[in-house]
Amino acid sequence: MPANKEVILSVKNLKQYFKLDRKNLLKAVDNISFNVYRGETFGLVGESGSGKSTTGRSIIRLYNPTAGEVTFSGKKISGQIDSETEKMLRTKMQMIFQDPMASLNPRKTVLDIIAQGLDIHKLYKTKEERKEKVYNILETVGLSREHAHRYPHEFSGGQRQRIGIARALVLEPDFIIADEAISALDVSIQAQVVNLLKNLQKERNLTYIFIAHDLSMVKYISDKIGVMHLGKMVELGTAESIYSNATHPYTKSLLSAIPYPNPILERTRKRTHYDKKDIDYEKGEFTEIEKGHFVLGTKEEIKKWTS
Amino acid sequence: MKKILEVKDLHVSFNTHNGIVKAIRGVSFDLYKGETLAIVGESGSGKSVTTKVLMGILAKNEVIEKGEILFEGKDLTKISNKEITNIRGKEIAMIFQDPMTSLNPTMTVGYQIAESIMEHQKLSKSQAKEKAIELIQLVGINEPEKRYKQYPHQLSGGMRQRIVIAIALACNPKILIADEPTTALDVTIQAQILDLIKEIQNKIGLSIIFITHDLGVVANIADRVAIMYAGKIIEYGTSEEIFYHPQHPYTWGLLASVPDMANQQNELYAIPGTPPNMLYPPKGDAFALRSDYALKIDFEEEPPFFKVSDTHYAATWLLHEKAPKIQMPKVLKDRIEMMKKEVALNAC
Amino acid sequence: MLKYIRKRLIISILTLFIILTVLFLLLELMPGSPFNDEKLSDEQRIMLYEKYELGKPLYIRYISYLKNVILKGDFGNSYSIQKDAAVSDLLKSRLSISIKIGIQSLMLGSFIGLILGIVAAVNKNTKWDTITTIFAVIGISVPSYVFALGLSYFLGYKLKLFPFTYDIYQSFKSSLLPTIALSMFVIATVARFMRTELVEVLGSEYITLAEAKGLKIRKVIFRHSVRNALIPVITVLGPITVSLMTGSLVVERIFGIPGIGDLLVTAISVNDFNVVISIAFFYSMFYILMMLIIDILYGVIDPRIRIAKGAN
Amino acid sequence: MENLRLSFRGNSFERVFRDEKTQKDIVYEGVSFWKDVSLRFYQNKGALIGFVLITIIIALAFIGPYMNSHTYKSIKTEHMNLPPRIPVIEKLGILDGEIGGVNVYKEKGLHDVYYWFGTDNLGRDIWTRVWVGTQVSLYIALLAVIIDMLIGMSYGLLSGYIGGKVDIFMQRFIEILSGIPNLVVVTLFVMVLNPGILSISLALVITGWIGMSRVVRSQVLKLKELDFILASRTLGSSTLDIIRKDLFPNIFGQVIIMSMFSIPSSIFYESFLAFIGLGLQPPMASLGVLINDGYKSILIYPHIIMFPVIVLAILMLSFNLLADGLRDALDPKMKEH
Amino acid sequence: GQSNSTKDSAKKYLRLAKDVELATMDQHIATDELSFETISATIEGLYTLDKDGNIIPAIALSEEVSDDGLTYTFKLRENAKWSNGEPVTANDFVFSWRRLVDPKTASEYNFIMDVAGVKNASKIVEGELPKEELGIEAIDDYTLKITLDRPVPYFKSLTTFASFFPLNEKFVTEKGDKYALEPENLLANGPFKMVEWNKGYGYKLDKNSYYYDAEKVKIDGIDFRIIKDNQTAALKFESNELDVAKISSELVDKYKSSPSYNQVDGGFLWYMSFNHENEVFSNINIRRAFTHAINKEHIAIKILNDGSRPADFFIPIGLATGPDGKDFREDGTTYAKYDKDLALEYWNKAKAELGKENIEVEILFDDAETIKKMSEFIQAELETNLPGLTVKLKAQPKKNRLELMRGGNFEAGVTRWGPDYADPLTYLELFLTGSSSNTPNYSSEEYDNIIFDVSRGELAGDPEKRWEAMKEAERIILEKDAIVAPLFQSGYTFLINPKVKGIESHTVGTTFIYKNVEISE
Ligand SMILES: Nc1ncnc2c1ncn2[C@@H]1O[C@H](COP(=O)(O)OP(=O)(O)OP(=O)(O)O)[C@@H](O)[C@H]1O
Ligand SMILES: Nc1ncnc2c1ncn2[C@@H]1O[C@H](COP(=O)(O)OP(=O)(O)OP(=O)(O)O)[C@@H](O)[C@H]1O
Ligand SMILES: [Mg+2]
Ligand SMILES: [Mg+2]
Repeated sequence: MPANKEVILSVKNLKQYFKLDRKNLLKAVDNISFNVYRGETFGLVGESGSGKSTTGRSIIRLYNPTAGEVTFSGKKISGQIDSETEKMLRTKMQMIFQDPMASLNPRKTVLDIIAQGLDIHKLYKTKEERKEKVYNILETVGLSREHAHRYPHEFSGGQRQRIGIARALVLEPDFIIADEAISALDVSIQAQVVNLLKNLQKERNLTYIFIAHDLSMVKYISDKIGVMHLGKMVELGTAESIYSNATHPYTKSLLSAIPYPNPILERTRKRTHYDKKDIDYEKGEFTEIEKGHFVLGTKEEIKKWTS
Repeated sequence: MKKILEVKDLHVSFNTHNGIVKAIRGVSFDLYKGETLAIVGESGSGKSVTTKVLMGILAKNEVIEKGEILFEGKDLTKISNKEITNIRGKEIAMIFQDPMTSLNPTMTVGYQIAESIMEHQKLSKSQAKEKAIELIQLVGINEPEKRYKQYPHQLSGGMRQRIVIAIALACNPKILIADEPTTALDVTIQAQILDLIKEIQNKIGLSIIFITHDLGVVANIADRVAIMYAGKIIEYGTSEEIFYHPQHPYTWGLLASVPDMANQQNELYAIPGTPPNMLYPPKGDAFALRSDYALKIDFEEEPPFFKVSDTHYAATWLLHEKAPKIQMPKVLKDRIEMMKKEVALNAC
Repeated sequence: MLKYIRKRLIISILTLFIILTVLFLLLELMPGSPFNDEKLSDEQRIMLYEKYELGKPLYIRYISYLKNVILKGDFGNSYSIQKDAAVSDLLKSRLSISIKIGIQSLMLGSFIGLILGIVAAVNKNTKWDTITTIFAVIGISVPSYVFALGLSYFLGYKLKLFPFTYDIYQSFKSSLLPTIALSMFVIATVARFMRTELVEVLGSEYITLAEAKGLKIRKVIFRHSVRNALIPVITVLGPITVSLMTGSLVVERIFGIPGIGDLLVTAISVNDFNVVISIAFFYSMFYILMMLIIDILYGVIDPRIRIAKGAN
Repeated sequence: MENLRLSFRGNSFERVFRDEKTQKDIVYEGVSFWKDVSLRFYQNKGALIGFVLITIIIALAFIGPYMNSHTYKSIKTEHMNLPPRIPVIEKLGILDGEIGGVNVYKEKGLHDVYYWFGTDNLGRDIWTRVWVGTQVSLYIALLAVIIDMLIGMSYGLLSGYIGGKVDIFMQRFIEILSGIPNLVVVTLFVMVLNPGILSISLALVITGWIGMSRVVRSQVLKLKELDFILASRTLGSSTLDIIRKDLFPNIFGQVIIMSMFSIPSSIFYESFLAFIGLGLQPPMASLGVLINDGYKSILIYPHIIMFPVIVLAILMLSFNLLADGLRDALDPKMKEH
Repeated sequence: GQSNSTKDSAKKYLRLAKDVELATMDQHIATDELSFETISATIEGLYTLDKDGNIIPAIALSEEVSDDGLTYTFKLRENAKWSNGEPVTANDFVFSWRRLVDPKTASEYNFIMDVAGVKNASKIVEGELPKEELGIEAIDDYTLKITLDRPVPYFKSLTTFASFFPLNEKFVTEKGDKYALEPENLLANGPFKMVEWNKGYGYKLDKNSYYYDAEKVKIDGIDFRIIKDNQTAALKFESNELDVAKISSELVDKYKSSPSYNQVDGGFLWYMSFNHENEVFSNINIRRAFTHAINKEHIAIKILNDGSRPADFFIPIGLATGPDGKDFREDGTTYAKYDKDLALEYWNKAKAELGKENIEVEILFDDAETIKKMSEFIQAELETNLPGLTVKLKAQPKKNRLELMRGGNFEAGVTRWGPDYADPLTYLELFLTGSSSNTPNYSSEEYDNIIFDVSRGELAGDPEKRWEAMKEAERIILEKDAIVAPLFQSGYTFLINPKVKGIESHTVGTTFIYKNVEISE
């Protein structure tokens, strides 16, 4: 963990509601707050549909948040922003999308896909330089130069994912939101990608928000972890504290459900079932139970859970 | 145990603009009654293609070049379209990978289940509906009557996946093929679904072919495991054999890639290089190019299966008597030691 | 749902008003006068303008037209086609004939078009596909009156299978040939769109699942695919339906059908304003109604669209 | 497996280490997008046939009128309604100037006279008129496509992509526009501007693009939520760039197919106008006008209508084949086939 | 009764196809041929025409004319009845004639009452006098007295025209606005009565049993069917679903030698009108060049091919018979003969006068099919025969074409004129200074004087001189001043079932009379 803890991203009371029809409002993300420090990885886990992707997308301004404030590198990036901040945001913050195939324009060559950011922000002087930059980044992510001239559908899932990563990296951002960037890959390719991300983090002091279902991978890569359920952040803490000292019953049930690649052990595993019935998220408060470890709950609840 | 399905030397290829993609290059395996066989492997290694061929679902440009699929004495590669329609769903059922796209968006989920029942069990509409509601309950969805009338988009991902399972179970099939049924789900729901499948298997004595990338899931559900690489099965054995005594360098690489929950590693182990291009499958051992333990012969001759135990076979020259004795990588060795310890710990 | 329809209807009425206003303005711009005969002296024209109150300013005529239409259902009188007859009387029988033949050809055309489209899609890139494509292209590229006359000549005149002109005393039988002639274009369009979309649907996962359930191919196609491929077909059918129901000039002339298409053309050419406005009014109403029906159909066909509807 | 009949060389079981391996992966050659497109295009037989036919028709449209000595408007009342007669081919017993077994040419004492497609009611050479008419129809087709592309597509793109109130407003506008019977608008044009190519063009401009804009809009609505568009936004693409560079190439196939529909309908539209007397000014002709003229005597002199219909049908067929081919060629995914 | 129409094949119906719709059955509202034709089949006036065009008594039995030619007293037949059984009386004429001139009726044909010279007609039309002041009076039920302003030689012939037919006052007033809109709102006193009217589709007339001459009517009725497409009509004729079908020129070749083929003269004269305000056409030599450069023979015979005749004259053949008992045209005078060389001569002269080598003109015409074809021919003809001339064609819907010509917004235009009564005056009055149909905007004192003399001046009562004067008038417009170029006199081509006999046709007034039709077995 880096010594100087500079907050690079701060999310305050973020709300993202979707209007389904006149009566029904879907609270995809409901009042969550957290800070991400420069050079660390913030893992986001939770039930599918709990609002992980929505959080990421709201941060990067793909959605217009219903309420709340997001600051990035000290600048407010939610709501109305000026074009300078916009430009900063678009180069310094990038996203790797959940579905590798869907996030690549099927009618563009890899070269053009990756160079798109460069084109937009005019980050090269000659065509040659453009090409060179793309080739370099391709090699960085473990692809080869000749891949630049292929189309997305000509790649395997893992390779596509790496194209997405290359597209995010070529702008040399400070901050990357990786939304289930690896879940469709087989373990060995997952390992390749994760190693790459880690190395880059080391080299360039990158910051990640890492969204995933695979908790072992999240644990491996993250410094801090946020656990989401039904649009709420129910628990937040360092990776260590979450795994060793899970407090919220949802987190507990989540952890208890991680399958281990150990057949004998697996067969005898007991899982904790989570029942939300007797917990009202609205009443709960985001309480710090130990340094840097927060849980959503009323005082009584937290007492009950920690005992 | 009784063999229920026997796949012999299956070769499948695709005709494409650029040439012939040899997706399956000689896959053989057996499936026994009541067991779960997990197929694991590199993406693009041919897992899905294999299982789809079992179901008789072929793409327009897909050709079975060679091989037999014996099910109850019948060769599924040879029987007529009509016969295969009778086997599909009724005898062999399949759970598809993506629950959102594999349900018809314009039909209520209940009807999609009932339809399958009506098709094979000659029940009336209302009987089928009753049975479908029963199934919805069985897969653990509350308020089945209400859900029956809902459309796929009105259900959560986990529920949809369970509906797909219900469809697969609707006709009490003998074989259930599940192609990455839990990949898109979070672990709690994944666990529920795995439990559900196991429960049903116990009840009706299903045989299951289960495809997944998640080795934890494999450990959870599989009796036996087959590892695929580049259109071939390169190692198979019981779950314990594969997890505790892997033999093929690719299996080693795969197992080693899993992050360790217990220890904080600095770098994950990863297999170097990229999967082979199936238009031009490499000569010899397809994995040799990426293997740290390649032998000269790997580039010339395809390795046969070497027997490790009665149930455990691996196709690598490393098992040849003349081959140098090579140990599995240390990371993996340590990991397996750990696992064994954990088991021991847990036992007491 | 009902609420949605009500809201749409209100918007539709507003749209209709605007259309009507625009029409009034357009017709005002139209040169020439309804009273223009070689024989007419200037005094007589003034007299006729007075008789039909055409001398009044536009807005007064517009308001009184609206008043008459809304309060009395009175669309004014015809100036020249059926002199002094109420336009509503003039339209009544013609509209019903046009609508009847329009619906018939819509049904026939969509039915055959769907079948052809399905055959082509299921047998993609085979000779069946080619044959239906060629058929469709011919359907699109040969004018309907060539079909119409061909049909009336061969099936009607030569083979005597059908009456080859419209006959009010055996209206169904005699409406068959024009129905067929009009349906050609529908067949072709539906077949083309159906094929394209169905090919896509047939390639989707849920079709694979349906097959995996062991459903017979027939069921897979009709129960699972066709409906899902219907959206673009319905989209193109909308405007086609409107033009079918509001009559086709050429087919009406060839088969001697007293329909509305011929009437509109005649009315425009003789500046029979009240008739023009009324037909245009019905046309617009059909059009707007059709759009509404299509939007509702979207929801019926694809439940996902029902939700999206509410979101707006 | 014990009885392997393999003979192993001495060093077969030596290990090979990573640095000794040479990269043996087969490497694709990088091909440019357009080369790729043309490659796929040339592999599509239908598209090629379509392309060749269109080329021939276009060539004939411009050369055809000069291939004999007749002009499209020279009237020879003594040569009225002659059936087609082509030298050499007439010996085969077809296109020999006969109607019902009577050689009309001989009957009229026209021995060395040849009208390849015959003549019309005014004794004008149909061959020449067909090709002059083809020119006009091609112009209308071209115009229709341009209108589709320029107005229809931009309108649909904007309406669909911007969405919200703008979309609602734009859609209402379309509703109003198409709620007004076309004929009223066209008649107005014709009366104010006189019948002719200008009025027809304007009439097309007014409503010709609506269908296209609808299709494009629905495509855009479908595409705009896709991740690659979102990805483009996170990179800071401007709306215009997203529309141009991301949406446009992905709807182009649909656009092509749709514009193939608007070609025949615009050609017919023109001929419909001719039918009710609002078409081109005589003696100018288009295929539609020729078909109309021929229609009046189809029962006696079918040849007058036959040739324009055939040319039109071939033209349409070729356009459709070409469009299908183009759409496939522009889609890199279609490689696998 | 809808049911008895097709089943009842035992009855003899004359089955006709028409290519236009029946606009009205109200004789005072009607302006088109078909309406007049149908009205005339159901109502008879004072007189009617026989098959040769002679005036024969109908409701009138006899007339007495005063010496000054200003008072006509008609004795009416007493056995004439309306189809509701009521007798036809003198009052029916009074009512009807007053209705025609009543400004409230707004009849487009109200001018004809003045043409007929009936006293005060024009003043009533203009609203200056009440309609009761019209010079018509019922002496008793069966005696009718008409007073004229001036002697009108063709007065009797006018009474054969539908505008002058009687109307049953009680019935018409009772029906009010609804009168004549439906068969049940109609009365007939003639050979047929309307029983069915399917708007846009067709209508049916049955024999009128109340007709005084009913026993002479040999058929049970007439079935009019509207079929706008000539080819369809021909096919229907061929399959014996029609007895009479009009065919277009394209189809003539096919039927020329068939026994069903019939040609009939029409009364319309088509001509090219030159706008004298136009710089080019104000030059008389240009007009002459145009007049002689067009081969009308070709137009009529090759292009129209429908019974039309080339017109080297302005007063059509068969319109009017002179005091000598001969047709106006029978002396064979022609004026605007086709003569290429002459045309060229004038052309060159004109070019010299205008000081132009190249001249461009625009010809306006109706978008109707045959006219379009003819215009194309004229264009080619003029451009070939008059070197340096460019002709542009401008097609417009008829109403618009008329509007343009009326407003003088044209250079040259193809137009037509149909007769209202059987006298050359119906044509000649056209070119009076200031007449609203005087599209060339021609103005000649000499001509105006002649026309005044023959219509209401001193020559009105002198048939021979009057006749000569009218011939002179025709010469002035065609030869001396060449104000228009006549093109052709219309004709019709019909297919008529050879079993059908006795369809009478006329160029003036009622075009077809069906009273004497017979259908043989
Ligand atoms: N644009 C949108 N309009 C309406 N609802 C939306 C939209 N985007 C997301 N949602 C809804 O918001 C909720 C949260 O979705 P989100 O994609 O953030 O979940 P997630 O945690 O990323 O799940 P997963 O693990 O399945 O990706 C879901 O119920 C989803 O249906
Ligand atoms: N329709 C097709 N045409 C051409 N090649 C195909 C087709 N379908 C599959 N393939 C190829 O066959 C091979 C095996 O594909 P398959 O889908 O079985 O992989 P998989 O093992 O299921 O991978 P994943 O884990 O990513 O699902 C791949 O190389 C793929 O590119
Ligand atoms: Mg997500
Ligand atoms: Mg797969």
